[in-house]
Amino acid sequence: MQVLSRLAVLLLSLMVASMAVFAVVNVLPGDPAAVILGTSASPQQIADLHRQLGLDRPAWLRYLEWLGGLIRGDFGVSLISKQPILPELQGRALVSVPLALFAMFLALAVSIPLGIVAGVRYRSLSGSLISALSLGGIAIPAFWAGLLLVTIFAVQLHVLPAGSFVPWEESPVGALRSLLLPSIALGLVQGAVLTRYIRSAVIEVQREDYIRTARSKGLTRGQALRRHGLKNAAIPVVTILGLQLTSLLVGAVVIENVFYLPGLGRMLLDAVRNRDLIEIQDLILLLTATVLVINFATDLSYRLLDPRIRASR
Amino acid sequence: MSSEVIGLTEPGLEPAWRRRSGLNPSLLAGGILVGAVILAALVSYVWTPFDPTHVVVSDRFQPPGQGGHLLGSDALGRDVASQIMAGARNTLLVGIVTVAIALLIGVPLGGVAALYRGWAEELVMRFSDLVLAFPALLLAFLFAAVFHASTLTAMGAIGIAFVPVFARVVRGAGLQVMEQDYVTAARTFGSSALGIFFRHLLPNVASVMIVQATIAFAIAILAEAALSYLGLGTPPPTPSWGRMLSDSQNYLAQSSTLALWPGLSIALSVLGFNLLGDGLRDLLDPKLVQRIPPQ
Amino acid sequence: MTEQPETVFRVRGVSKRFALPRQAPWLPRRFVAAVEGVSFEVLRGESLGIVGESGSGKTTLLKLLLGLEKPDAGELRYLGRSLRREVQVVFQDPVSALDPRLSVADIILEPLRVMGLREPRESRLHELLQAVGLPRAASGRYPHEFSGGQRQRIAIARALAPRPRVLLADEPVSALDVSVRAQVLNLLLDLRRDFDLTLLLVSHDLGVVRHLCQRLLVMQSGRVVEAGETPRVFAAPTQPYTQVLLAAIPTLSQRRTA
Amino acid sequence: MGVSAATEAVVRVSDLSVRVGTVEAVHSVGFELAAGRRTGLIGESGSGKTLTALAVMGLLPDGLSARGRAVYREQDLLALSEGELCRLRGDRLGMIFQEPLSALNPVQKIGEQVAEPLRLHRGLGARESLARARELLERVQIPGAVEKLAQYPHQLSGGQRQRAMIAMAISCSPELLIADEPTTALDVTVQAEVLRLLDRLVDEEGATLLLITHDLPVVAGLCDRVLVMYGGHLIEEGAVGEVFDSPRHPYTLALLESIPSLDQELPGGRFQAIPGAVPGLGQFPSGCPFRNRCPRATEICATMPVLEGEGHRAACWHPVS
Repeated sequence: MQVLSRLAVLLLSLMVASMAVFAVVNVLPGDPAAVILGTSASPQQIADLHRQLGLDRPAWLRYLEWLGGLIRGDFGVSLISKQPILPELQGRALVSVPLALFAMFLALAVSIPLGIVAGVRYRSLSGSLISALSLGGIAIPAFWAGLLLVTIFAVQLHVLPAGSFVPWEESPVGALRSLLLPSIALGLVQGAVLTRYIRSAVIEVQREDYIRTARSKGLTRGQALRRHGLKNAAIPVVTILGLQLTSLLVGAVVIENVFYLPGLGRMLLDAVRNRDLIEIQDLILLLTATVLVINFATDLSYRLLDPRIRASR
Repeated sequence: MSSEVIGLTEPGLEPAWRRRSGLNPSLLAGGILVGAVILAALVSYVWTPFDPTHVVVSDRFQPPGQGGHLLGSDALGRDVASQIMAGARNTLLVGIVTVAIALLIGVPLGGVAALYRGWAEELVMRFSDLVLAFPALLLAFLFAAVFHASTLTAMGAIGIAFVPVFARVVRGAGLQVMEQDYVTAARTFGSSALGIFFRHLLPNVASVMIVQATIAFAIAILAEAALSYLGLGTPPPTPSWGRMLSDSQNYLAQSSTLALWPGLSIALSVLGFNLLGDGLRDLLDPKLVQRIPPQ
Repeated sequence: MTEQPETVFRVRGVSKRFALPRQAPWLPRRFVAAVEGVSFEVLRGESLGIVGESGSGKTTLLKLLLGLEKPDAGELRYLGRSLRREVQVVFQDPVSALDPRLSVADIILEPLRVMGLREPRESRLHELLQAVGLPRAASGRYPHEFSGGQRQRIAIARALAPRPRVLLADEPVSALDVSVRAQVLNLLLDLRRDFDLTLLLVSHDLGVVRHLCQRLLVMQSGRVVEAGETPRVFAAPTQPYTQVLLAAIPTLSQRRTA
Repeated sequence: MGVSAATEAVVRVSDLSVRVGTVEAVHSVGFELAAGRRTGLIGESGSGKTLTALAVMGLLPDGLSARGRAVYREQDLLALSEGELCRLRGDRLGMIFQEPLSALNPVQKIGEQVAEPLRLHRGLGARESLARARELLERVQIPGAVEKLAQYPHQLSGGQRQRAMIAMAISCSPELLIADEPTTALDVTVQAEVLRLLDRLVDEEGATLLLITHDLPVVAGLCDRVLVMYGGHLIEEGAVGEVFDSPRHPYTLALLESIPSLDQELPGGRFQAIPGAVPGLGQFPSGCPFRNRCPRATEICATMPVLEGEGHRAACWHPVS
């Protein structure tokens, strides 16, 4: 019942988000044709493009056509390359999605053990050291970390490619090698952020009354934390994880441009530079929808973890 | 839509009774770093070692220390140290403007939600959920596509993306304040909603706001740097750390230190604002600071 | 002289319910009754105790009397001139009662400021501080500098500022240390006499009600189950719930028999 | 009554001090808990009563440290390793906490939480321990014990949670049961039921009880000995009858007098007040901690008196006779 209700909210949010994107692209700037062609265009050119884009018809009709197309899997045609957008999108996703997943995996693999250690030993040197390192890690822009990695491993040591992407069908190993440095750059920075949150949650949870109760039953500090603390600590961390995945997605957009990876981020940047409004519209909505779905999933898993929420709503 | 973001406070290393007294190392370190950025920006208005935008082709790729270039020179022979100093102005400007936008819109929205509850709160929360679905960089891409990419579109996008964060924090802290008996008492005297907002709510959420604003400042610096790096932020010739990094990328083989200085400047200022926020949090101890996803 | 006692509050068949959070947007709202069909009167100059456990509706009743909530049914009227000015309240938690960002002077004078009452503030402040037994020097200080008992005195001074005729006290001592409770209770006794106050005391502590209130109402699940003169109710409770409640109070004289 | 020499002490605490950071919050406290006896530990906020109990259990929060001895069966609890202490806690030493909602794990089912000590100390398997947990919930008279096993703490009422807490603490039949303000968070009628339950269970188990509370009448109804703490010092100790009927420390007397009687009018129409307020941690006067509020205080009170007397002891230079 609750899941259904949340699902309804998700669908509604997607609708509203698509309207917002459409409105910003089509209504705000005045004439999209003028935006696309720039200031040097002649009135004749603008009028032609106007007809080509169907701008002579009402906005709500164009919105519905766009939305209907998306639902049917028709993402429209790029204004610049005149190619259908969907196949291009699919190809690009094969770069971006693995990149984000690798980075997330790396971030979790680093932050879970480090965060727990830093949380448990927060009064000792090792805990403070991890905490300080993570604070430093948060301050580093992922794209700069990428640049530094390129300088070291590609420019100076020549062990990994500095950029460009070897397609999966050509060489899976080559593809993985191209994704290695960007994943590290993205994952380590995100890992630093997560480490701090896991540390906070673990410290917080150790001060809870129920941990003392668990110890009064004869559990050691470690057992009490494992059996009673970690699941409770996971609740705030999961909410953060959703946000984290979102920033990872956005981080991937930037990092693809550092490593010249032909992913969605690069496609978006090119679209913005070329003012390919249709492509922009599609891509922004796609990314926003991903954010909304991530939030939805976070919300569900949060409910699953916390029986208090499960019951009350 | 998105689940209520839980305010995660960073527990200090020391127990509360010890934390109160003595020096706060985070505050001190953060203060020094932030102070250095502000100082660099201010000094750059009256003096820089070289004109930061002056191109001297013969002076290309000077290593640090050569020809009076403390941190070397770039591919166009511009002095890196001077650009870093002048870039600090841009960094601070972006931070101040974005936080101001977020505060000016977010605080009243959150205040209205906490004061009036009901449909007003529902509306504010749904609106912030919607905006939250657009991370700052995506919004910046959208704005850059529709308007001309500039410092203004970058600041606008980042500022708007922060609005829900501030609205939620003010609402969260405000709801706690509204539950206090002193507010109930004020209502029995006949205090108006506006009176309660200015007399009780705002002063009591101020410490949370200060900490949140400091953290938001750090995130804004990162976001603007990323945008300038992608060419969607501050346009040339205004010196900006993000664009210095993207300029350096083409010449990594010629000069490996070129990418170091602007990156370090970004990282140290972000670190400074984060430390300052941590220190202020320990000092003011607000319970409800919300996190902003770094981008 | 036998005058007809003047009625201050008239409460007739008052009910108040609250909506529970919806299970889903399309399901109907469900309600829980906090106060149901409550009737009583408060007479000028008396002290009335409202006794009940959590969930009895006593706090909701207090909010209804203060005008902070509107009854869903029934009639609730204050028969004086101005409810806002003449009825003041003291809360349970001395921490939550005072805005930590305001000085004691600002806190105590807040009602005068909000109500726009023109009175020499300085002299009124000193009168009030004296009435609750706080030194003049307290006025420039902030709540966190005071102990729980002192804060409760500040809260009482604020309540007295607009010269109320009725004082509502919601568990005024239960958050205080045992050894300071009596001070605050004595202060309430004194103020009642000195300022001719009508006192409404909401409490779960029957020992306090026993000595502070002439009359009491016993509430259970939103209803008044017993009402009467305090000595009579304590000596001969007629309702089973009142009997249980009275029997449940631990006393010093009940010793373990081992 | 008094402690007869024949009764063996289950726990013998001597010279116990607790430091909160750099401030000493409990000052060399010493007492014995005689086997099968019920001792009430009375104190207000800041008296150090809870810290004393937590120190005995080895459960002081981070940043707090204890010195001294608490001997249980020839072992000094304060000197035991974490592992040795863990074998005793939950088995021989049980503890009930004040706030049952926060003291129970919000994301674990009640059954699991009650069964845990049995798995830990008795080596019972999942099914066996859950069956025992059900019996325990029935013993503490939680209605619908079978359903409650699979429920979470927030689904129980305050009284039921405290009952579950008690079931957990007595699951291994501990020799010593420490109850820290077990009924403070509860309504009067629920408090009465829980106290009756506690009374019965302690009898059935033959356990030694240390009941920590600020509520003197609760001690009167449940305990046979009483310890009174103020400002981190143990200031009076004795049988309930002696201490409550003829208190020797002025603080104990004042506390007893400040409780309004239910069947008599107030003497002089006023509540019996103690002047002043309870100082904050580290702000009690040197010497006798009560001397700034005490009507009998003189200069000599600047030195802390020792606990004197046979059976009924008090730490006061000018005891009430």
